[in-house]
Amino acid sequence: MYSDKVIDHFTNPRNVGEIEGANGVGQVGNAKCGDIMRISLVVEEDIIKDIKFKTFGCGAAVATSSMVTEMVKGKTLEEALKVTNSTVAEALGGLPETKLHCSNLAADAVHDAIKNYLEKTKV
Amino acid sequence: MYSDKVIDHFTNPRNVGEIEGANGVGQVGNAKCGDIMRISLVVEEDIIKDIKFKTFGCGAAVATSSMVTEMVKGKTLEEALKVTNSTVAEALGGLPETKLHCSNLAADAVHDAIKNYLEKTKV
Amino acid sequence: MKRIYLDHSATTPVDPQVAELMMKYFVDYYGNPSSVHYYGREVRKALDEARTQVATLIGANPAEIAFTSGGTEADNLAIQGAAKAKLKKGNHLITSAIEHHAVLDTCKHLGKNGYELTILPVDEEGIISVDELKKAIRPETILVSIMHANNEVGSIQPIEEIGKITKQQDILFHVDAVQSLGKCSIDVKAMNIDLLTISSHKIYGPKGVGALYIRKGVRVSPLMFGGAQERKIRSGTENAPGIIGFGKACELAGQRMESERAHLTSLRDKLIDGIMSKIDNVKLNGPSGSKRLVNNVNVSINFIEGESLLLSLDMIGVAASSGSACTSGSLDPSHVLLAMGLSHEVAHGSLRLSLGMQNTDEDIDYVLEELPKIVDRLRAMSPLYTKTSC
Amino acid sequence: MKRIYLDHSATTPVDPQVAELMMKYFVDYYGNPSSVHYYGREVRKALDEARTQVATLIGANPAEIAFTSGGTEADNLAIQGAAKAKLKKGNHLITSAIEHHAVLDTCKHLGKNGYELTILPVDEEGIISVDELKKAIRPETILVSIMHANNEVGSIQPIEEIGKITKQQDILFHVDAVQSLGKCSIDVKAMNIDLLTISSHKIYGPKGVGALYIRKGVRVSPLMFGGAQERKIRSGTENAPGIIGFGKACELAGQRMESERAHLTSLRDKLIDGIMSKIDNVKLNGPSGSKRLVNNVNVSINFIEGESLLLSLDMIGVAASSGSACTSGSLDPSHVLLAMGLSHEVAHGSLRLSLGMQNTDEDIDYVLEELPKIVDRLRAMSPLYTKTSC
Ligand SMILES: Cc1ncc(COP(=O)(O)O)c(C=O)c1O
Ligand SMILES: Cc1ncc(COP(=O)(O)O)c(C=O)c1O
Repeated sequence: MYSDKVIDHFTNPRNVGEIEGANGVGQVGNAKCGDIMRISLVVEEDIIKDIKFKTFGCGAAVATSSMVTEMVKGKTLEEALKVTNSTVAEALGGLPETKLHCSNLAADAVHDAIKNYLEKTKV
Repeated sequence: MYSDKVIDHFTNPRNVGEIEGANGVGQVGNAKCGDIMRISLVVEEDIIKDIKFKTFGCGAAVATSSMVTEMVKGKTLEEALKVTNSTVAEALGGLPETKLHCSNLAADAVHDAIKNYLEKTKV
Repeated sequence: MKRIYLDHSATTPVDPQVAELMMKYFVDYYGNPSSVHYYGREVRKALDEARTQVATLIGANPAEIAFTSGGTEADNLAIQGAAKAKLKKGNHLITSAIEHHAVLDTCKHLGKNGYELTILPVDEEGIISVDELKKAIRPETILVSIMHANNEVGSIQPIEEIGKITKQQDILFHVDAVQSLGKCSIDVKAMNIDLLTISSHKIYGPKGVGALYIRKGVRVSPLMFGGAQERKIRSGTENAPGIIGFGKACELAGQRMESERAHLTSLRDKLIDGIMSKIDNVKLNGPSGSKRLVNNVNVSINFIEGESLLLSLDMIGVAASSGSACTSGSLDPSHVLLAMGLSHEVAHGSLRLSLGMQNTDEDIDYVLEELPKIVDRLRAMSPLYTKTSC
Repeated sequence: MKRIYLDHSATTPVDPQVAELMMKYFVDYYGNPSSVHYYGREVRKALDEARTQVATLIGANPAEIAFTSGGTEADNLAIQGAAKAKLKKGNHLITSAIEHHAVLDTCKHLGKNGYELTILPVDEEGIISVDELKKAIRPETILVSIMHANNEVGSIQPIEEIGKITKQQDILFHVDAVQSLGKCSIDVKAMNIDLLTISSHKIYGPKGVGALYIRKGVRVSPLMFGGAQERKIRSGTENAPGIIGFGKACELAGQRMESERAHLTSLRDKLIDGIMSKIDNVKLNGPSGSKRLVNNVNVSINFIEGESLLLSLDMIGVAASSGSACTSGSLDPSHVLLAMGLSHEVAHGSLRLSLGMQNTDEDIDYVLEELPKIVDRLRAMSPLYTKTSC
């Protein structure tokens, strides 16, 4: 059902955890629907220097979370905002049909964290 | 489906044919319903001296015809009239449920032949 | 005793390759295909492959196949399901007098429950008239159900012609192809078929498995509710080994079709010619030549009754079937033979010999040798037969 | 990798004895049981024996068994069939909130099509209240459908008590015994059951076969029309090898029941105790002791999601299942767990380990060794978990 890449990211998830001194934090989903993704990141000079995730959810949810952190780490905010849920799914070699909606929100979580960073720095 | 006795009587039917100088002939059934039994017999001094059958019908029809000829041959008419379709079926070790009605008319054919004999001799 | 099986239209043996494959899914890969784990995933993959194998044989897409428990369920799902789903559009159904009971009795049931039913007659060869079909169509006609090849007399219906008409008039077209699968080429797209019934145990696959092809976009209401398998069209834990076996049987049938058609046609014609020349007072039921299913022989042998013929054949090791009332499970002989205009008497004496992959020329020789003796013996016993009747 | 199958409630492997027997009927005795000839007769005999084997396991007469394509079809036949046959008497149905979808969705379908439906709630152990059932009965109640043992949490319902009530009030009583067959003793007569659903693939028989017990004198309308097999209740060429395999599986299940009950209960309790003591923030779902199915373990492991738990277990060779939405095929987690009052969050983290004949003490040791590590790893990844949450 899952591609090898999904299984790889599920088994050895990259960048798990929470960054103590994060300057941007985002969260999407809720426990009721079965998926929560939390992203914390450190932005320096418009570049995502560090990023970590914590995820409650199925295999797809964990794998997309892991994949998105790899995809945006070291990128500018502008580049990171171009990464969408579907580009994440693509990078993983596709996801099962039933997983495309509810479990594929990792890019949204990153965008949410960037928004949080931007709001904070605006102030 | 059929008992060994039925198969035996079907494979080696007793008393097949038509008696040239029969003094009683009976027939039941019709080709439409798929079973016809014709009995011809020779009665001498109230005793069935000879009997033969011809039957168009299924295995049960043939076997009951054969069996009934054996059962009544040498018997008095009174005794022969006591042989019923169900005693024939019993003598064969039973018949499949679906065969109990339409294909089990051999005793009726014998009775019909006896009636025919009695009518003839009355005249 | 040598045994010769000539009842392939009733059911076929399972091909050893198919049986072996199924075995694997009984004892090794036995998971529920809905499961997330290894056992489920392995089965899911094999099911997907089976779906493709089945679809390929009839020119469909895998997503258009819904697996069922057999031809009967597929016929019921097609007809009950389409009738229900289309009730807003109309309530008139058309079928033929020679359909299998799975179609005919389902249509008759609907005919007593709010639907209107037209049952088309057939000619003496067992073929419907396309003109009569055209005339039967009404504005409220929602479904035409006509079988591809008849299971008793092997008559092949003008499916392409019907498909053009139903397509033009936007009426659903269901075809029962249980007997033709693997013997006639079927292309649901080219033939404009919306719903097609097939069954595994007639093509050397296991019993208890069938499929309904449902053209993309066509809706049928389910017969059963439950775990929402087969895209909710057919709930119930998938009979995975059965389906996988059916898939393999379809693959093999596709590979063998051409050579089997030649093999069966040659045996069939030899058998028909032999019977007609060796036995008097015999009638071939159904058409001859290309309008006849390649493996079907059906004759009426006058003055004798079908079941006693079958018993006699069985005693010499030959397995066959008959349309006699005694074997039809009802009080009347075959509705197919009656619809073709045969009298009850003649219908009672019908004999179907349906050929298969394993049959040989020697089998036919044996039957042609023995059958006349049996007929003689039974006729000698028959009150209907006199030597002069020929 | 060593593989441990703990998903026997989803499906079981086919017992090698059963598979071997079936093989014979695939390739040697392959006839259609309706046929007059040798091939048909041999199969008919074996079918009759299978019917007796199945009947014996549940205390029924062979003539009261109708074979179907599985539990789902049997549930649908019982409920749709009885509802239709009894419509003159009334139109009210009663079922429970924790039934299998094959029962619940069939009842809900009827509830939208002219019938009235009461869905009884369950307590936190997943058991219905007999008092509430009594209160729900109306003059127009025609059918009560309550499962014997629940497939997710193993709760056993008070079937005897319900049977007394329905008998007294002359209401049909249908019981889905798919999970309890072979694990609890069942006596349809003593329990006053009118209709009982069973399925082969949960007791080491083949998939795609089931049966409905129909008490003598009870009428159900058929779902399908056709060749009038199974006394017209279920048309379609009989899946003879499947039915024969099911019969054998029933015979074996009867012979093994007592020893298996002991074996499974001991493994079950060891597994439950181990999980409860080794992992914090865990909740046992369903009752304990004799009200629980002997082979069922179901726990909610807080802060983690079921499917990722299953994937992690699968990677170490353990096959299990979950009521998480990601595995239920719908957007909501298990309707059973929700009906028992669990929150969505807790239901998402449920894990079902269902034991079988082949499982050993070592299997349980392995799971108890590995599961806590997996839980730790997934909790470390979870935004819901903080070390202090216990
Ligand atoms: C033409 C036709 N339709 C339908 C069926 C029913 O299929 P099944 O036996 O798989 O239920 C059969 C065979 O029995 C058949 O010959
Ligand atoms: C309680 C219960 N009822 C019905 C079914 C359906 O049976 P089947 O899978 O044979 O269709 C199942 C299993 O899937 C079940 O566990």
